[in-house]
Amino acid sequence: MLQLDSVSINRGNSVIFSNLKATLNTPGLNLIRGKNGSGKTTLLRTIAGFIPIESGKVIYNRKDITFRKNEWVKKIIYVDSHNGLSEDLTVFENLEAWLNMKGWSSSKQKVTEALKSLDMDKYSNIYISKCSEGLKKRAALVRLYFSYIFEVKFWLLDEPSNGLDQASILLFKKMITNFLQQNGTIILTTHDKNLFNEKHNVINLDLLKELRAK
Amino acid sequence: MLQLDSVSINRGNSVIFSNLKATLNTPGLNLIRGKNGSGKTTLLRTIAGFIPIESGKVIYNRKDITFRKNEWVKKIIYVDSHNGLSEDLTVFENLEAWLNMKGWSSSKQKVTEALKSLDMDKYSNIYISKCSEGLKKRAALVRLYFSYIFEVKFWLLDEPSNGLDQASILLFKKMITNFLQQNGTIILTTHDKNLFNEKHNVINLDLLKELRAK
Amino acid sequence: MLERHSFVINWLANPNRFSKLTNKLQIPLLSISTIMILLGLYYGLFDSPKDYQQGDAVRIMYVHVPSAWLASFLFLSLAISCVFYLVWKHPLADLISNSIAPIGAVFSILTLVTGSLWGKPMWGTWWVWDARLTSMLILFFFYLGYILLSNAFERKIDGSKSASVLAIVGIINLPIIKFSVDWWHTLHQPSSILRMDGPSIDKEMLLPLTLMMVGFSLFSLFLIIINVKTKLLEKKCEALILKLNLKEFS
Amino acid sequence: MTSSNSSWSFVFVTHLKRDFLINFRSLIDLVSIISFMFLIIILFILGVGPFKEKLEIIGNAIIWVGLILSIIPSLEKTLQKDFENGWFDQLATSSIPLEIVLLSRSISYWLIVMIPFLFAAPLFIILLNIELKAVPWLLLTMTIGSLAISLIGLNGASLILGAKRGNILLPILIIPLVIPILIFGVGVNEAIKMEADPISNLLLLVAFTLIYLVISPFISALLIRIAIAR
Amino acid sequence: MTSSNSSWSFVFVTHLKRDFLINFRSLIDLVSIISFMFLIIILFILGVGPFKEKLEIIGNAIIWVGLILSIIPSLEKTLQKDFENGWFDQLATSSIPLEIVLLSRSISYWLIVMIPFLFAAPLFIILLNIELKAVPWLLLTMTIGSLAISLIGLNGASLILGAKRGNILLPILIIPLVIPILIFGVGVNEAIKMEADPISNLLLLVAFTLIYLVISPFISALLIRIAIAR
Ligand code: HEM
Ligand SMILES: Nc1ncnc2c1ncn2[C@@H]1O[C@H](COP(=O)(O)OP(=O)(O)OP(=O)(O)O)[C@@H](O)[C@H]1O
Ligand SMILES: Nc1ncnc2c1ncn2[C@@H]1O[C@H](COP(=O)(O)OP(=O)(O)OP(=O)(O)O)[C@@H](O)[C@H]1O
Ligand SMILES: [Mg+2]
Ligand SMILES: [Mg+2]
Repeated sequence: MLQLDSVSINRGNSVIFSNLKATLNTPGLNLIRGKNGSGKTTLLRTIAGFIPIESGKVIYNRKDITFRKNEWVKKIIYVDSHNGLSEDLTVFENLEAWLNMKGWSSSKQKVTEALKSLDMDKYSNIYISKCSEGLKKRAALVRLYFSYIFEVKFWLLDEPSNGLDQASILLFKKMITNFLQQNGTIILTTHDKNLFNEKHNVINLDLLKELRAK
Repeated sequence: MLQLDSVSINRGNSVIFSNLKATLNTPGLNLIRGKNGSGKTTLLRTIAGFIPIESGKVIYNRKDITFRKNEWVKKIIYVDSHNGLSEDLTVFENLEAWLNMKGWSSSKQKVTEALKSLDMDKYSNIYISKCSEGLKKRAALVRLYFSYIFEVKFWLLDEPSNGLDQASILLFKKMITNFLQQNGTIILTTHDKNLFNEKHNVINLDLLKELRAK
Repeated sequence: MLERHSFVINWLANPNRFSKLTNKLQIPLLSISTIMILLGLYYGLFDSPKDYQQGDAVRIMYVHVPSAWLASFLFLSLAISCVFYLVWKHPLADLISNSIAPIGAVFSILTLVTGSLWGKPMWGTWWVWDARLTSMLILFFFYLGYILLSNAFERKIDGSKSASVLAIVGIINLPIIKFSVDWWHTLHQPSSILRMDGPSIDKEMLLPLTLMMVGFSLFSLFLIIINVKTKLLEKKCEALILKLNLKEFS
Repeated sequence: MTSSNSSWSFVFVTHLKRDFLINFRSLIDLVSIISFMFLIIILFILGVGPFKEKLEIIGNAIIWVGLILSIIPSLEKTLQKDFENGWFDQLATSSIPLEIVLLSRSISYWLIVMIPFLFAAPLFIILLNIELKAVPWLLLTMTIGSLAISLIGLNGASLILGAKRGNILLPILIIPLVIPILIFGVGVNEAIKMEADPISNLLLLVAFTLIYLVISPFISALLIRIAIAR
Repeated sequence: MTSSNSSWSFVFVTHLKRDFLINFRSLIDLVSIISFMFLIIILFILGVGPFKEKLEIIGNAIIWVGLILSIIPSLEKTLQKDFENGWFDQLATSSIPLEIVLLSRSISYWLIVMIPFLFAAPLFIILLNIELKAVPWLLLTMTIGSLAISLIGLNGASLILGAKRGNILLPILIIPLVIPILIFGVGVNEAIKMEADPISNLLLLVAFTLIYLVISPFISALLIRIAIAR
């Protein structure tokens, strides 16, 4: 179980949220909802451990994650709108660099297989600077494939479906179903109400804030 | 009527499309569809006059637009995923700079009114670097408001709904309806099948390519 | 006038016609230039007088001066061909510029190296920061900039356009090279051949020098033609690949 | 309330305003820009060794090189940024000539560097032991020269828009073009120091600057159109 | 087929590989980097005026300043790019210490500049009239010094990540740190020229470099974590 225990976060001079309480399904699919600027991305980055918590804590398996950061980050894959791809490397090279950065190594064959999972294998030798928006996003999401091989437990995804075409969304949803079957936990933000018909847990930041206001 | 007359475009060594023929509704709503990398953005940039045409022509009112570029660009507003906002300016300043760049000037009041149209007035003094993804997109789309004031005839929008929350999408759709009522022409790309229930013309690049192949 | 020019250009710009014409020129160019260079070298190295001041070192001149002259001249040609490319947008002009650039760069290196070799006995140092030497060095960097820039883009056309602009702007360097010796008092020799009042140089030196100059020029013309033809073939291959892509695509 | 005003001067001024807003919002920016040049100069002084005779020899050169190195990189950066964030796409949908916009960009960079420089001049003069009689000449030549440098920097920066590893290429493209400015500029200042006649160098400096002023915006506009077309 | 290998040396090498792929893909890059340093040096020389006596005075300083100005900006640029494209976020989800990654980044920049420099050294030696006996010392000190400069550059570049107008701030932060390296480095070379004893300066240079080698990655990692947290 992953729990947000009275989490408060400031960015710059503004309070993004204070005393946020929520429980996430682990394993399971958790959707973070909320209007623009409500703090979805901020929350995701907080859970990933990028943004320091002002007060409160994030608890996983009864322990505060901030004190076991190294163990925690090993378990997650984070993808947001920035993708983390270098324009001067090809799709393949980017994926390989990312794998190595994670401390993993994999045969070329496996990498190609991963690319296939989002139908990206034919773009494998194309520079990121030449990819269309959707192709970039797919090149970033291909990383998720490796959670089946290495011990990844969490996906933190910030509007992952943005820019994907219909076919890719189907492939992506298949990946999600697979991961859920393997007891993975997915936390993602999306503005698309119709994206998931799986059972999922919704964390609606707007509602939570309203509740607090009352 | 806007017509693509056997338009061919290459980027690098790859043919994006050759001999593309299509007719767009003017006025009217035109959706460009196609899978990732099929050339939607490329087509939009071609119509905007950014990308030179390899062969063929784009015809508006019986005249080739490439030869009357200055007149043509005055009539359009183009917004894509890059937004064209400077991180070091506030939302308001960005909008004002854009207006002036177009050769237009407007009172502060009118600008605020424009910001209101997408519920952005409360963010007016926030630096773009501090805006969330959806807020940036909205700051870029606010420009469309000015087509009611100055003589803009065309909107070229590349996946404009990406990152917008539900409320903003409604506001944005209202803008679209208004513009259509004023005899505007909208050409936009989107992967969201359910976005529009207005009457619209679909240009499906995948289908067109398949047809050609047969 | 302009029309006639563009007519000539259009006539030449047809790749097939270009190939035919150059096929005929190729062999004569190579043989004549080789003979002239060999003759020039013979006269220059064995059958011309020592300089009364410089001794045998003067013989470097027979390589140095033609190289210097060609390095400048080729840059001028490069820039002109770039103008044609930008204005008439003909791809052949671009191929020609691309072919000229490396040859010009080599000649400018040759000038620098022979000049340095000459400088050591004459001035006691390999290099001085004199105006002519420096502007020659800068010319080399213009060549280098052209070559690097034209290859710096994913798409060749983009590189060609940017690089053409650079080459045209770079022309301002040429008068500086030419007149630097007259404008500033430098160590370097002032012009003695291309002067208003005729050459002021020993006749026996003039003969091998002329032979070398003409020989070098014809030889570089030969190289340029070969280069352009190779690039034309490369382009044909690319077009084929593009066609294949197109098939795969549909 | 609202009006459509596409006179060139209007556009020119509004672009100037945008550049100033982005780069010059507070006093801190002013201080930073001065410090930049300042520190390049200090780096040299320390490298050469702080002896009066040495400084006398290199003083003028150091100021000039510092000026070049503080204008060009920042100019490059803004152009690159505006290219990446899509601002140039927006510019391409304006019916106002891109040339005007670019002229305004180089002018704003010129001012952004020159205004702090004029403030800082007394400091430089003391640090580098420059004689009082040379000061007006120094200010004059630097003012003219920096305009030329901005214009050349603009060309260079637009040459590499969208190029692979363009930043490494940039100096190779720009420095050959800047050299005449450097030589004539330093020429004037050295002439003053030697009590010789600076006029011929000054005229050449002005001539070069005027030439660049006329051609540079056209060249950059051409290059940016090419970059957008990619 | 697949394996999980998080030894530090593995990570170190793979990051080196990425940096080299990004910056050093072809011979063209090598040529560009050599020319870069080369042209900065030419700029100085022409500014100072091409007289042998002058060159003798400033030769060493010019090479050093050229080295500094060719390492720091490019290092800054890659860090900025990787910050903007989200690569550092990805790094933060790795269990490998960021310190190792950053050490590898500065080492790769050191190599990327030093390899071309060693190729170009004969040219510099001719152009600047450096005596033969001084050459090994020059190469030695520059090799050591450039490592220190890369490390300092790394600190500076991470300091300004995400800062508004950080590019203007950068020199103010970096140059004070670079100055000791410059002074000791030039110190060694000048000592050789004067036939004095270079050892004390050399030791200080080495000592400073070692200190930076130890602390710089920690400082940068800290700064990058702060930048990510924004
Ligand atoms: C690296 C060093 C040198 C460079 C870059 C260089 C460059 C040049 C250039 C560009 C020209 C052609 C001028 C024109 O087109 O009119 C030239 C011509 C010439 N150079 Fe050099 N030079 C160098 C060293 C020397 C040395 C050491 C000498 C002899 C002392 C020398 C003697 C000459 C002579 C005699 C000419 C022919 C001038 C004429 O008759 O027009 N050069 N050099
Ligand atoms: N600068 C470029 N140089 C060369 N090829 C490019 C360039 N930009 C895009 N491409 C290629 O052109 C094709 C069309 O790209 P485009 O961006 O138009 O696709 P798109 O339909 O908008 O895709 P998406 O749905 O992902 O946005 C793609 O295959 C892409 O790889
Ligand atoms: N770097 C920053 N400094 C200060 N405030 C910031 C910063 N980044 C974002 N904010 C503010 O924090 C709030 C939450 O931003 P966040 O990006 O988390 O929103 P979001 O819910 O992801 O929105 P969207 O749906 O638009 O992506 C916003 O009001 C935004 O203006
Ligand atoms: Mg968000
Ligand atoms: Mg697209």
